[in-house]
Amino acid sequence: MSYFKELWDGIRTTAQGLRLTGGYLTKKGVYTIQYPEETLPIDKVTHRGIHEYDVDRCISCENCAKACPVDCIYIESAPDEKGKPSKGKAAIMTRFDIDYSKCLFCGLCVPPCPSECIQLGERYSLPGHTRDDMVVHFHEGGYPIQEKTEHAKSMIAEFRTENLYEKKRKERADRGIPTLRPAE
Amino acid sequence: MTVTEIGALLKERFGEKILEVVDDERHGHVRVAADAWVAVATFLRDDPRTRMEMCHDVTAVDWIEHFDVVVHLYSLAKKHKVALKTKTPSRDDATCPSLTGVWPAADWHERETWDLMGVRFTGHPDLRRILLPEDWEGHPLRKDEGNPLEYHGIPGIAAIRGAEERLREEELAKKKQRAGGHPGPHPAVGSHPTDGVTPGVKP
Amino acid sequence: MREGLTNLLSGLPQWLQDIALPVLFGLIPAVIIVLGVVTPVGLVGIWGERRIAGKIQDRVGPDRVGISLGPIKSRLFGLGQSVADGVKLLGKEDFIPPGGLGLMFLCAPLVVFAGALALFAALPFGPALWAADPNLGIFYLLSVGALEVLGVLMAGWSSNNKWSLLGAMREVAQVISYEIPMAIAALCPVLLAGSMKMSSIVADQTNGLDLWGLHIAAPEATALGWNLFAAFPFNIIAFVVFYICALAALKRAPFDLPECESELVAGFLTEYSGMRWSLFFLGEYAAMWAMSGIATVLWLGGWTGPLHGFLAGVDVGPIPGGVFFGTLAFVVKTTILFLLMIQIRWTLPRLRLDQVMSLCYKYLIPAAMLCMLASGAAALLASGGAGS
Amino acid sequence: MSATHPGSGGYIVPTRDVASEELVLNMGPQHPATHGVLRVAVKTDGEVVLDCEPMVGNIHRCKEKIAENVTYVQFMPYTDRLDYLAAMNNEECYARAAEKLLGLKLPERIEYLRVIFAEAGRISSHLMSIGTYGLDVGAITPFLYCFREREEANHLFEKISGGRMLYHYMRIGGVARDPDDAWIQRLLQFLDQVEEKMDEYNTLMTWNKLFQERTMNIGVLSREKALAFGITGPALRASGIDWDCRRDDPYGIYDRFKWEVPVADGKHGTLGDCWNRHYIRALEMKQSISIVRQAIDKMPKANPDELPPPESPHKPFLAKGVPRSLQAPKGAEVYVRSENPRGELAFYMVSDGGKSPYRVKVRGPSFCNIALLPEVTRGYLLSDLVAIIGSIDIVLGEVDR
Repeated sequence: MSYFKELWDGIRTTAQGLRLTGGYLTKKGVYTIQYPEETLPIDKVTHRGIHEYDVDRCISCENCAKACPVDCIYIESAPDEKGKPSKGKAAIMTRFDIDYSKCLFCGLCVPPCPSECIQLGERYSLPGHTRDDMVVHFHEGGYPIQEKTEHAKSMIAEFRTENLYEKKRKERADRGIPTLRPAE
Repeated sequence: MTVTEIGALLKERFGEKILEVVDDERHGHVRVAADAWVAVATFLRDDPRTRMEMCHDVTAVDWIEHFDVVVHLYSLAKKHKVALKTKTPSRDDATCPSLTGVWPAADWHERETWDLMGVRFTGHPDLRRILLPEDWEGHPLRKDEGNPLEYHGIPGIAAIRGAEERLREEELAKKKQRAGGHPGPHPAVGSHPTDGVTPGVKP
Repeated sequence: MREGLTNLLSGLPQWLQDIALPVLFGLIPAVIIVLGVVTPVGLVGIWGERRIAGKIQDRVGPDRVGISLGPIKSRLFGLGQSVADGVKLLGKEDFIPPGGLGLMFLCAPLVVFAGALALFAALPFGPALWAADPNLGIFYLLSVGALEVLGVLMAGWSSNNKWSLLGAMREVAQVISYEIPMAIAALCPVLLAGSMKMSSIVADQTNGLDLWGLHIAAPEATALGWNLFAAFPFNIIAFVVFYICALAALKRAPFDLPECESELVAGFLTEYSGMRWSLFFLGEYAAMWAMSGIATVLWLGGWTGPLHGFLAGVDVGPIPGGVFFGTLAFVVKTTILFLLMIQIRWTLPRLRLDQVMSLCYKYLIPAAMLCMLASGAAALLASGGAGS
Repeated sequence: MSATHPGSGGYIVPTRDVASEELVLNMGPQHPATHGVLRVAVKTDGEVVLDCEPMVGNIHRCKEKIAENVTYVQFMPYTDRLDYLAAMNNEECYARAAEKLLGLKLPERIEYLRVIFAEAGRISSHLMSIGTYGLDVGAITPFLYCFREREEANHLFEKISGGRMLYHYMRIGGVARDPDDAWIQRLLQFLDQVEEKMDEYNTLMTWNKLFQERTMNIGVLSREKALAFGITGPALRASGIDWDCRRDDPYGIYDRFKWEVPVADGKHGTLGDCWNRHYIRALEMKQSISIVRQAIDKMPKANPDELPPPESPHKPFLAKGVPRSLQAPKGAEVYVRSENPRGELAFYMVSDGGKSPYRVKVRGPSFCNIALLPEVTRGYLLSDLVAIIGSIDIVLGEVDR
């Protein structure tokens, strides 16, 4: 008897499966999206993509590099009058590299930044042919930062009133540090 | 049963072989002399009051002069837990009796501990490396184990770090040159531009 | 045209004429028809499979590659995908595994493809629209269909790869077993028609319904005369048995053990790349369609049926309506069976080798035998009822 | 002449008079059915598996060594990469281990968020394992259906944490971000969707006769063996052992919810076979949905005294009084386990009073579960080996660490 029961079970469940897939065959529309034409929305606040960094606002405190679990942030700043690396508002960054072949995109570098000049952005595509292509030289401009917080906005206003942006750009040009960032 | 009760039970049965009972809120454990290691484990498994059926984990901690072998036991029937600890005789003589005869589950855990920590489990039927390749030298989780410079032509992290840094500095120098800034190679790069950047070369 | 050519050739010596005439009027048109059908069927079949798989799985499937000729730009629902894939595969390295049997390895896909190709030779697409209609049509089709096994065994054996070998062994075990119920099931319509000739089997299905000695005159348009309903319900079972066997013989899921990707990497295909790999696929899809066609001829009335029955008199341009709508009916029915094969693949999990075997020997062979007996009895009753 | 192989699944292995050789197959590390980079050396006689040995360690990434060199906070993103299909659960376990070691106490809302995210992570992980199991036995379509639902989970997690797979959402003493009501609504919708669509997987897989033929009575793991080999998770419950450490050794606030632990009863197939392991996962998803719903109902609003809102969207949502630089007392050690989708994950952490742990041992459930592969596969067919590996459901990131 189990012979026929198994046979019947096989036929029944197969028919059920075919009905289910047949339902999808006649269903209108599909779940997936067509990638280059459509993209999924990205949450501006939470998305953890490639960093956005403001080279002028950076005070070279190295908090982000210390917080990084994989040590993928390399920071150097130009020496001040005393010959020590400049810190604080007047710091001139000569190097701010992030090695994306190491980066975990964990976001631990963002909270410790006192000037909120680094954050994880919306970009996620960084193709390249060599490992060196994975290193982004943020001090040469990098990606412009989107101000997400009031604190950052007020800091930018402060920088503008003190004309620090202009000053720093000029100084970097004097020191021969390339700046790819377009003038505002 | 709490760890204290289990400790009392064990003390009653094994006497001075039970060295210490710690009923800490964080990690309750019983320290056992190495020669009673298997006997205590078997007792804990078979005694109807304890019935530790499950050997959850076997591992070791490197305390420089010796290793602590730690076993975490659970009883599903009695819903209690205990950790057993024992010392290896010394750092050089890092041996401990194997528990594979008591719980087959200990097999892979002990192999892993041998592989990464270098604790030799006597009586283990098949003590081979498990996570690392067969021809690896050293036991990387020991505190004195450094980073290897090379393995079959693959540069170790120590070798890469030096090379990477130099590569980057060299590139920076090139960029500066392009921008018309500081001409000449970076002092760290040396006379020849490819010095020390070949992978696998020890710095 | 034929006369003109014959006159043209009449100047030649007689022996040359004896060779040239059959080649000109028999072989060449046959090859053109067969090649002109097989390759598009394979290409469209592959595209169709992917589109249907996409639809079933709630995604799009290939829909990009179309035509872009100057002002004409169309995606054509991605119909160009197969062609684009073919071009890509042509450019791939033709890898021959070291240590394998090179010549055998190279020939295996050709054998498989030739087997599929030969199936089309005796497939009646429409009234008088066939390359050949041998007296032993069914016998020929079933024998040629089994050629594929040889190619797969060659591929597996010559690949010098354990996965390939296992895949080939599975194929041989499976396909040879399934030949038995398939042939027995195919005997049911043969018994009913009293002939192995494909055209006779089709013609037999326009005669109305014989129901256990009771003859019901049914016009062609009702499709009641199909063998499917003869000896009710045994020929329906025979049809299902044949269809399942066809799935197994074509190593389609759920019987795709020889190439099952989750167990044997790719089975006998593991070492193949480029055009040779795609030949296997072209052959598989062509054979799928041909097998569906055989099932259509045997049970679903071939080119007869509602479409042909209603519209036989309506000519379409120079083509007589009987031929046009007959062919259309055949193609539609065959394609529906073909699509069902695809849908089954994307619905069911794969069987295990011993289960494939037990399905064959425990279920399909008894069922096929029962159907054959019933069909024979029905045929006997029908002939007795007719008083002949 | 024929004999049944000892411990076989009933297949008859002929003992031949002719000379024959056993075939050694090297399955993996790039084999489609090994779920990553597992390598299994299989000794077969024809298609019957005589013996096999899993060889692990192909993606050993020195996680435990790294843990000794980074701070407690910095190790959190690494735990994502252990069982990368259930990153939330790993984080949750590590966060609890670290909190216990450091002696931190959590506010109510954080506890509820932990439960919500861990259970949502379990649903997401089980969707993956059910789908890939279909792939293993040749049913391709349920895999894509499961991925469709998992995609919704990915969107949810991306919205709140920024990552689609490696979330880094749990933080020591809190979480990365407090979900708002709109997010909670979306989560509830996701639960409804999963509950509705689960019928589809069951139609195509669980109750399908062919699927049952492939998985029932295959790879039978007896109660005794399951206990002796330290098997945990769905595989243990499929062997008929009523044990779930969320219920029997409750951590967090799991004792506040009412749910049933699904245990195989042997009504279908054999106790401890592949089908039961698969089915337990499907049932567990239902229970997780119920737990998430209860947790959402009961979750209190954040009390600003103990859980101040973060100053900026960049800052994590931490309990008050969590120090910026974490240091555990000297000599403190903890062993914390949690019920992960694949079994019990445990962290054994020892502190020497420094900023980074002195020793971290990760007890990955997959590591213990895969160890029994030779025991359950002997005597079955090669096809069954694939089905068994799939039903044990391993993630190599956790095996190799």
